[in-house]
Amino acid sequence: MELNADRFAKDSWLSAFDPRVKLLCFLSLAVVIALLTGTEVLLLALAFVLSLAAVSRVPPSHLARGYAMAFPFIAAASLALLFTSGTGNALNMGLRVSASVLLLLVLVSSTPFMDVLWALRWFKLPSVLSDMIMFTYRFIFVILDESGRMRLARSSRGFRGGRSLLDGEAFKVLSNTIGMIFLRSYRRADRVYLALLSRGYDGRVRSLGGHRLRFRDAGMGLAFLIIGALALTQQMGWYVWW
Amino acid sequence: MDPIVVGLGWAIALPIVAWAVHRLRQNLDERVVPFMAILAAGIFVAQMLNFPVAMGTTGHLIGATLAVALLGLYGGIVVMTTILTIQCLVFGDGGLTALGLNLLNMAVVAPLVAYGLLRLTRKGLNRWNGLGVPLAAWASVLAAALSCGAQLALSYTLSGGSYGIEPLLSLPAMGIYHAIIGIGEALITSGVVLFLSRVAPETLEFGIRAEEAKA
Amino acid sequence: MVISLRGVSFEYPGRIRALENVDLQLKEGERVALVGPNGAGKSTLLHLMAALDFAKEGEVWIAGKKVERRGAAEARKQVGFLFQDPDDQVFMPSVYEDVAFGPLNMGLPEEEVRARVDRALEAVGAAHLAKRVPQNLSLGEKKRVAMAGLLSMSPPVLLLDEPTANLDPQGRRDLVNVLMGLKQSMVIATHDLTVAFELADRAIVLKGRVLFDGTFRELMRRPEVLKEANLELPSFSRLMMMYKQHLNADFEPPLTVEEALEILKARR
Amino acid sequence: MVISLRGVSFEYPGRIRALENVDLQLKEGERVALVGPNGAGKSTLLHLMAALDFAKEGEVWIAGKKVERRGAAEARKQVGFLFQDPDDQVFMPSVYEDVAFGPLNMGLPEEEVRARVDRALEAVGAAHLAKRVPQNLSLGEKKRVAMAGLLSMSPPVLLLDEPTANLDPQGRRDLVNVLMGLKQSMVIATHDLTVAFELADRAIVLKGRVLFDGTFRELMRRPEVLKEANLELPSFSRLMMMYKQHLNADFEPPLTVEEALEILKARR
Ligand SMILES: Nc1ncnc2c1ncn2[C@@H]1O[C@H](COP(=O)(O)OP(=O)(O)OP(=O)(O)O)[C@@H](O)[C@H]1O
Ligand SMILES: Nc1ncnc2c1ncn2[C@@H]1O[C@H](COP(=O)(O)OP(=O)(O)OP(=O)(O)O)[C@@H](O)[C@H]1O
Ligand SMILES: [Mg+2]
Ligand SMILES: [Mg+2]
Repeated sequence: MELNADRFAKDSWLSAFDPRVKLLCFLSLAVVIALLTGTEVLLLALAFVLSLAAVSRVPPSHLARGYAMAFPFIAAASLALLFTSGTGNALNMGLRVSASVLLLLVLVSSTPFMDVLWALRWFKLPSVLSDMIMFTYRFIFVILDESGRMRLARSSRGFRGGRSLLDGEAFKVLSNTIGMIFLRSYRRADRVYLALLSRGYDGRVRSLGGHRLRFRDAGMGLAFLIIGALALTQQMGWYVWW
Repeated sequence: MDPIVVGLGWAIALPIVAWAVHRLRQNLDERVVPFMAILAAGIFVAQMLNFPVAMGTTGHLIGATLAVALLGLYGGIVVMTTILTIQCLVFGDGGLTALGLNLLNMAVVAPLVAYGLLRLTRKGLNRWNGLGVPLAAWASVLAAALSCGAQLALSYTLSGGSYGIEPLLSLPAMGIYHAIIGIGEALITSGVVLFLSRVAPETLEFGIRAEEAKA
Repeated sequence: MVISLRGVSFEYPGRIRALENVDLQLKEGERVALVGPNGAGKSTLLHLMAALDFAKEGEVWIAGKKVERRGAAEARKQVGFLFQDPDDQVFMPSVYEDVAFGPLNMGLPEEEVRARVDRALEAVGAAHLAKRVPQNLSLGEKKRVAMAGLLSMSPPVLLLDEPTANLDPQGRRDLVNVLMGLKQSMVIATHDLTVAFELADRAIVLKGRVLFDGTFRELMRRPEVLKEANLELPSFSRLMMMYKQHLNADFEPPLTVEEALEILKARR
Repeated sequence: MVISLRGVSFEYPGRIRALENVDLQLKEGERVALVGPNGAGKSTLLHLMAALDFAKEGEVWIAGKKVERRGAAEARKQVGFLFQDPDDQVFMPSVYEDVAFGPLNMGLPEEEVRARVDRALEAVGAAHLAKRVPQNLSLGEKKRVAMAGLLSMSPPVLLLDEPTANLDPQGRRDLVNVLMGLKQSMVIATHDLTVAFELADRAIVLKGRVLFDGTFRELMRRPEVLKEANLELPSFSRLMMMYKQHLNADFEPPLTVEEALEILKARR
């Protein structure tokens, strides 16, 4: 299972922007997109998102993989509408969800996770939550690691699982496995956390070369503002001649 | 989902999450932080794995009951909030608009129902064990699903069909499907709790301690 | 030939090239020490030899069969693997069950399994830990348990990644004695040359590619290889070499303490 | 007194008694080796000394203040801790950021941080790894990075749990040299007596309780302690003792190779 969201973040053209501005821009646009109902504006929004994806230099295949993971939900939502309220609504639903999913994908794959966290902290997200997010994110890798190692260790000692889940023996193995992965990971997590405390961690992660607002951040803000305003005014019907 | 429903979701979920965060912060033992985080990470990973339930259907763990059983109500809410936020940040899962409602269903409704049932069934039974855990797990899944179904229905009615799903379809569909999936949740949750009570009983104490601190 | 590698190269994601064109044969009953600096690719190589990972270039043969991703389970039955980090290895809820895991998977009768587990725990000095939860052990204790989990299976080939790291000196000595008593082929990746000298007949020096493959005595005559591979003679050997320089005498670096003693005695 | 323990006992859940009535003082600038068998409680003791865990019985004082669960952050600032398993220690997404983590938490200006990180990575021979993801390194590489993360902070006390395990011989020598050059007090838990001899002035032998506390030279005269603690002389020392027996001569076991060489030279 691949979960390395930071893989392309450092090389992305978008990573040079201040994460606070980026987060604000992207999230506001996501809200705007959620409000749109016209096919044309949705297409406009989607086009903007796609061009963002293009300039971000995140490999399209990576975005495509993320999109494919979300696709069942998108399809399900649209299909449900197809049968209950017609093609137009279904198409709009598909466009809307696609645009917002892609938008978030571009955001997260072009921003190092630590930067997102830093921005969230700057926006005064309670430290319990930002801590939890950081550690949980890190520990997800611990768990994937531990379960991968466990699988290797098991198979190197001749274990071959893979029977159906509903017989008692297999259920025992499964809950045993989950429990063991959990316990191993907890032991590890505990030590990882202690190691951080001993290096002076106090609930705040500082980073080298902190971010400063620059001209280009203003540029990004402006671009998003224009697109957002355009879409919203169109949605409200202020210029129907579109 | 209709924007009004989405807004409503945020409006209900946020204060409750904020309240849980506030209460949790009042008595936070530093040993609990890694435990909460690893639990959140564990549930996150478990949510990515599908398990076969019956008749060809698959489901995945929600984990709210597991979190509440191990950490108490506030911890449970915070853990579920964390999971949903990361899903949103890492996968762009469902996007930001879905986050408000997801929070409501899985980080508020499910933990509250689980907590209520765990408290109700605990008397006379062996602390968090016994029947309470599977029952709470099953019910919390059902409750979250019904809450989601209700939102779909409400969206449909409010928007006149541009969002959501017709009530006659959404409620029973969500209800029946998740009544089945809930069985998987119940089995896995009890399995994990039993396992931990055997090999690492001290981890079960975080929730009990949180309980006592509140009382 | 129990295991043989032909032109094997290996790359980790992110273009990190860990192995470059490695050729290597392990003969029946042979004991080989795999040495080299940190990051030389020793663990990677052992993973390939255990069919736990797969080379994109080159071929790995185990017990006369070419290793493929599918059917790796068959190949894995031939080799026992000791992970460098024992945390990777122990996973059952009790030490006893953990050591019994392998033999049970081999389908042995219960009595036999119990006998093997007892013997293995005894051999690594961990009999008193049988009832403990493996995750709660000290690192050295975990290492012993992990080793017991291998010994209880006694597979035809043993691949040991740093078996003596984190063991106390007595534990190290006991382990060396246990391993010396085994007839299996084994490859031991280690930074502890004293252990390598005692255990192995043959040294392979790795640093991405194979720098040297031969006996330790030959290796001792190749200071440039030792230097390139960050190796250093064990302390008694170093002492003898310094003494030799002082004496202006001529003898080969001794490989064991006993050998060194003989040289000293002869000097008198 | 930088750190002092009075009558400390420690029990893990499940009634596992790891430490029994330990008394211990660490003086300013002192280098102490903590040795003992697997499961002796070395790691546990170091955890207590770093205010990472708390004794239920007895008192721990760090820098003149009694350690309590609350306010532990203050005490932790005084000590740098190297975990036995480097996987526990590396955290940030790149090696450079990981090594910078501590100095940044100390609130140092960026320039100073960068200088320290570069120096620390250089010192452990990991400068070439700066851009790598720490979780993807080999075990020995991780160990080096973890050590760099400590050195970059240069806290008044260093507590090192098996700093040389899994390092290659050259890395071990470099590390010893780096540590010898530091003025801080340090406690080094290790199974490698050669390293302990070179680094430490004082030996503490632990096995649940303190079996011995004194100089290595005294320890050498106490074979019963060595035996009980699963210890073994380094190979050059062992060689010299065998030689001594052969000669029927009388000299003390040498503590360094150089000392041994002097003895040999004098014999001539
Ligand atoms: N999961 C991984 N992803 C990327 N690179 C890796 C990974 N594991 C190891 N490497 C790299 O591959 C090379 C070989 O690593 P390996 O673990 O085989 O070395 P080693 O010889 O076992 O070292 P050590 O003596 O420190 O155990 C190193 O450069 C290491 O950084
Ligand atoms: N988390 C834990 N839960 C229960 N018991 C533990 C735990 N960690 C350690 N122990 C036990 O406490 C004792 C001391 O362990 P510790 O890790 O301090 O030993 P150590 O001297 O560091 O050993 P090693 O040389 O193997 O690293 C051992 O008996 C060990 O099994
Ligand atoms: Mg290795
Ligand atoms: Mg230890």
